[in-house]
Amino acid sequence: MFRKILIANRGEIAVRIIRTCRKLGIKTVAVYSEPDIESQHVTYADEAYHIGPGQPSESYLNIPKVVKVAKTSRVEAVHPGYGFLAENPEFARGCEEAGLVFIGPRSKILASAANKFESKETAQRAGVPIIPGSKLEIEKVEEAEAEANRLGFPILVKASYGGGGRGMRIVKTARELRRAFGLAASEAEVAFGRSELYLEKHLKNPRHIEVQIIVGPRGRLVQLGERECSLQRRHQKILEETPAPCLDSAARKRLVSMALKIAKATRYENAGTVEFVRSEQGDFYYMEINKRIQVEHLISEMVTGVDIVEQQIRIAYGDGLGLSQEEVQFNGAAMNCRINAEDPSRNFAPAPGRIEEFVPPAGPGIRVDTALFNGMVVPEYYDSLIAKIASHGRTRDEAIQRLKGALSETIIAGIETTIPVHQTILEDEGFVGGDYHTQLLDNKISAWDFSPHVSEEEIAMLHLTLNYPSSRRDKIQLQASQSKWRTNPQIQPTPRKPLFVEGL
Amino acid sequence: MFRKILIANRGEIAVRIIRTCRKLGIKTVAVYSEPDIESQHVTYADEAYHIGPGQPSESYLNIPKVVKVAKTSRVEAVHPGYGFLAENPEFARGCEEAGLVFIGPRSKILASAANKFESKETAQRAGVPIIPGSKLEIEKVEEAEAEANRLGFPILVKASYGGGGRGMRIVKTARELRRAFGLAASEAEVAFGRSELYLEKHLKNPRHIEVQIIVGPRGRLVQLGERECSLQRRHQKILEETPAPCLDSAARKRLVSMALKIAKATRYENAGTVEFVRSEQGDFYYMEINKRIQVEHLISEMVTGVDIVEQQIRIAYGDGLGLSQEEVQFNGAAMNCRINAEDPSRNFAPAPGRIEEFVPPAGPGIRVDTALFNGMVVPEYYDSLIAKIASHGRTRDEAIQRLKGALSETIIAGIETTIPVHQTILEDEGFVGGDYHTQLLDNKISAWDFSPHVSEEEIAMLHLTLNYPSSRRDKIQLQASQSKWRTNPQIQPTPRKPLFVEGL
Amino acid sequence: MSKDSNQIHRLTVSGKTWLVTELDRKNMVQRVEVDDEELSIRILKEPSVDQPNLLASIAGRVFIGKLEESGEGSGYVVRLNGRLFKISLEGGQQKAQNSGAIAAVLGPMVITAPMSGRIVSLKASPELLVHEGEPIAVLEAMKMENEIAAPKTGTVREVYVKPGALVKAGDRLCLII
Amino acid sequence: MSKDSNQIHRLTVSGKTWLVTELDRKNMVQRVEVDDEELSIRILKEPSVDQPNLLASIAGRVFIGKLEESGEGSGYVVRLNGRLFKISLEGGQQKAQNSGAIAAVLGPMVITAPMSGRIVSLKASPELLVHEGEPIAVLEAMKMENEIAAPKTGTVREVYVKPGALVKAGDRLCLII
Repeated sequence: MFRKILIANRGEIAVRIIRTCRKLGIKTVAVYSEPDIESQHVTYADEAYHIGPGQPSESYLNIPKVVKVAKTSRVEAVHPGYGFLAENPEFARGCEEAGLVFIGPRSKILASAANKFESKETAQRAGVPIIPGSKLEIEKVEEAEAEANRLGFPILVKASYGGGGRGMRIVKTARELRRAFGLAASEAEVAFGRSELYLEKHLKNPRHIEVQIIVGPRGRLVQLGERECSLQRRHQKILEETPAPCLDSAARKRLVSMALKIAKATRYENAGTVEFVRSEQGDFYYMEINKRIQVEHLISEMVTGVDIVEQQIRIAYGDGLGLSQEEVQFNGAAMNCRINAEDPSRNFAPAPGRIEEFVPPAGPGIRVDTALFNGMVVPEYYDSLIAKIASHGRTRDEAIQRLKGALSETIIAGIETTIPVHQTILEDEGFVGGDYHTQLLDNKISAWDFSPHVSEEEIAMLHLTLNYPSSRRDKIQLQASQSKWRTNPQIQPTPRKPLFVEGL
Repeated sequence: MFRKILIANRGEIAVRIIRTCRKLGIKTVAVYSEPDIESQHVTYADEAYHIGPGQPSESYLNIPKVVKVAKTSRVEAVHPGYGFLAENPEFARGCEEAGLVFIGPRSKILASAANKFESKETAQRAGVPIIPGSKLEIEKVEEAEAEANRLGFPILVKASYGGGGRGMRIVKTARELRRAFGLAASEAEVAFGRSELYLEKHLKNPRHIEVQIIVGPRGRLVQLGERECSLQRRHQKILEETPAPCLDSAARKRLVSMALKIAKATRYENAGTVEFVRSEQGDFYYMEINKRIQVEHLISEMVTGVDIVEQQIRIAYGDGLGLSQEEVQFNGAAMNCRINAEDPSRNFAPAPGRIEEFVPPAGPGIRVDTALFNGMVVPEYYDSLIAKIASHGRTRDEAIQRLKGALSETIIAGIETTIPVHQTILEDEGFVGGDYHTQLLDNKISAWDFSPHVSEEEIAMLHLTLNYPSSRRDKIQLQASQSKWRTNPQIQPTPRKPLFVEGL
Repeated sequence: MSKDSNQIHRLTVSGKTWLVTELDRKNMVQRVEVDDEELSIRILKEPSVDQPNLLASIAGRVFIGKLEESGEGSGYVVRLNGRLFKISLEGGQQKAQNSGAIAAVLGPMVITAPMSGRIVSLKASPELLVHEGEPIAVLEAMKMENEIAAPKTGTVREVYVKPGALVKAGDRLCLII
Repeated sequence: MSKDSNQIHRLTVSGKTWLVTELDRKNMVQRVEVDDEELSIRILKEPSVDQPNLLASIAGRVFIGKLEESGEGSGYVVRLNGRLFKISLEGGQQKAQNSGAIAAVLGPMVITAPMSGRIVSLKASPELLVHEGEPIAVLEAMKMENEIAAPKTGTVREVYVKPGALVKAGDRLCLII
């Protein structure tokens, strides 16, 4: 096994990878940007090196710097985590050229699927349906109009070069197309440097379902079931669960066989996720393959007991696939809440800042993946995901009830988080019924009240605590001293839209 | 389902029971002694009531008080947890007479098995072997000598009325018997008010293995496999695991069928544990049945996914057994460390005190059951168990490696704990090889060094932190202020022996 | 405590204001009215210098309250069962609204960055007329773009940052008169 | 820092004493000798009033150190990567041993309870001769019985507690002269 690996990431996923390395007896090297110097991934690693200032482009995205640290610290392999350089073919090539094992698919596989059309054509050749769409890069609006009429409205306008929701627009009628096309093209130009667009048939109330696969040498392959990721806010996943509550065993079989076809047709390597859209009619369409460990991988781990990060490392080392499909048992249901440092009562404004108190939940069926600790500062430079709180139960209902208990136990004081959103979701009839789609949250969220609920009892106690005679003396003393509590700035930002909607 | 139940316990087990109640939508009522007023079980419960001072006899063991709180708070049932009143037939009867459901076996079943001879005779009639022993209560040493000669040395002298290790003595030769008998009799008299003793054949290097059973109405029954609890220090369990590493499937089948025979012969009800001793030759002998939830129940939950506390509550409510044996799947291996507030470097002296910092471990396969939080005070009145840190893996080796990682992550500052003991055990060849018995720890522990390991690097950093120029100024300021750090008292106590060796 | 009896307190927590009136206190039971609901608080342990926690129960539920530190102005932070609450006394919310209104009348106002981040785009330019609520800048933080809206109608007099600039919370962005 | 250079410090942690000598410091690299091992500490961030943490790395491993509070006498508490260490400077262990020895010579000594608990049995009685290390009382705490041994050889002069009594840490048990 590897003696030492570098983890080219930060936060909860870096800590999570270190945990598997400790289990396997592998030494770890962390890298950190200036604001991350006191992070948990730095002190949990055996070694840690500074790679630049807070801006990701100058640190966690700085390929030469990361490769240099890997070489000087004499690691044998590099784990990229998710986001940052995880699916960057140049980084994978940089590692390969420096004699380092990149823990993930080889650079040429990352590069080949960077062009999403090639990937879709491969899927079609393999007999896996894709969403009807324009196959070419469209530069002129007239061309778009012809293609749109062929496909039929509503359609989705998407950027040819670039991912996620950036430049994406739903167009319901022919009348709207010209304006939407222009806006999307200029947005794509700004975001990705290329203005080409393409069109896709827009499905009403689709579901986003993905299949976790692990591919060993010579195409040997296991699948760890599907994950239902339809609970999204503005195309960003909020809560994931497995198994998907809408699938019967026939549909599941069909879905999984499509995922395996894609894996084989693309000659995929290592752990990956095959993403599908499911229409209201129950048809699956292949979307893309995610070539990395994903944020929500933990729910598949919880129902199968398979450590996906361990499998990634073993395959990269050349140990081959450590398990057969027959050995994979699926037990119960698991569900994950992404806890973000965002203020849901102020339109999900970013909420970086100091963690005054962190009490994680615990008990039967609960798993927490995080790098939070008391007194740490959540920096403003990075993704707002600060913790994953997940539950496992013998049934979906048990997982839901456990998750509700866990969220009610959790204390994250000092910054605002999306815990109230998850608490609302877990009480929502549509969600509890299992019958939901990617629009559920965006349809409902504006009607939900996320200002933290305070009961009359709590108000009475707050009042009494403030005004208790013996407290008063302290109060006066305290007023004289400097406070670490800043009042909220008068001018509050309004989040416009996510920058990178990577669907991590 | 019950609307509201009272939990007649404290600490981690009270919190753990509240978690299951929350899952089931049952309101909870906690009780607390004076030093426990700020405990987690008090604030996690929906209601909490004071039941007396710190001494257990005046609070958690005060039957009239607990029953009164249950009645005035209008609960429908009472969960006793483990220890305290858990197996007290008078308490169960008190609940029954007050119209409350006692969550556990009915009082008459608790009472009938209070006499361990009756229980052993029942076992023999059911065809389950027991350790050869004297059947009667022995009052005279001459009688003991006759019985001892019949059984053959070495023998074990035990108190007829009383549990665990109190009054227990191993006698290797006839010469030692007279003295040992006298000492044991007076110890038993002091501890239990009855001086009668009995003798048992002493097995060399035995293992302690138990089977978790759940019995529903009309004797419907499931078993959740065995737990290996041989890792003991002075007859107190330290670390438990499942499955038992020494058993092949034939032996496991034999063991389980014996446990089921005992359950049927004693007409047992609700969740319970059938305890066996396994000789070096691989023979099982029935010991006793524990009529409560046990400390180590969590490892059976981890491998089966069954919430044992939920099953206890459902059966008590009359819902019946919620699962069949066919539905119980056994997945992988799980292992639990009992973290005690004891100082292993000072002969396991009790270490109550204030928790200055608590950071629990987390990540794949880790479960923590505790009521610890930052700033709490561990009182001196109760059992020293403050946390259970358990791991689950696809294999025993994975569970061990994960547990090692979890212990290295855990921070409990302010008091001493047994974490260093567990870290030593997990590196011990005998334990890792799976070939151990109840004497392993007592044989080895005196040779182990539990003074916390401090590396040269840490010393260098401690020195530099203390002497850094800009720190020095703070140091002077700090010296002037009152300190919350008491230096250790000059006179250190030496723990003599555990008071109640209940084998919880 | 007696001096405050029957006086109405205005507590603002999470943007909502409650009216709290202390009624009578007998032995260790304090009655309190919150909006129109009457509650009995049983004091279990009074705070002291050594033990600053106030322990009390309402309908059986036990609460542990502690005054943590006072914030700026009329703000306080209270820890209740581990959770931190920021509290304004005497109708803090209203006051904030008033001060905004006053600023709109009084004139010059420096707009500062509400959080650290990068200026993605800047609509404010000297002599531009802006209306209250109109976006004047977009700040990127945590991979999200956040619009900064004009808090008042007026004319941009000075702009202190350029697009692409990194700013810290509190840095000046522009001046509106 | 320079004034301490080449001076030997004695650090006692968890009952073990180390000899620490500061060697030279170049730029941000401080060389230190711990017993006979030489270590290079790279300072990553110096402590300040606002940011009291000292950040440094040894052979790549990053440490975060913070002087928490001073204890009594020569004791300090340092937090290192979240863990708390109690440290005595200048050979604290030896000092403790000495003070024990001195007490044995000097005479009267009040024995106090090392922790709260219940006196299960009491061997000390007035005028009883006790030898160092001999048990004088058994204290029950956390369901365990703990022997309290005589710290010196002498005669019990007074006994302040009775069997069955509840005592707090620091309560007087008896006087040995």
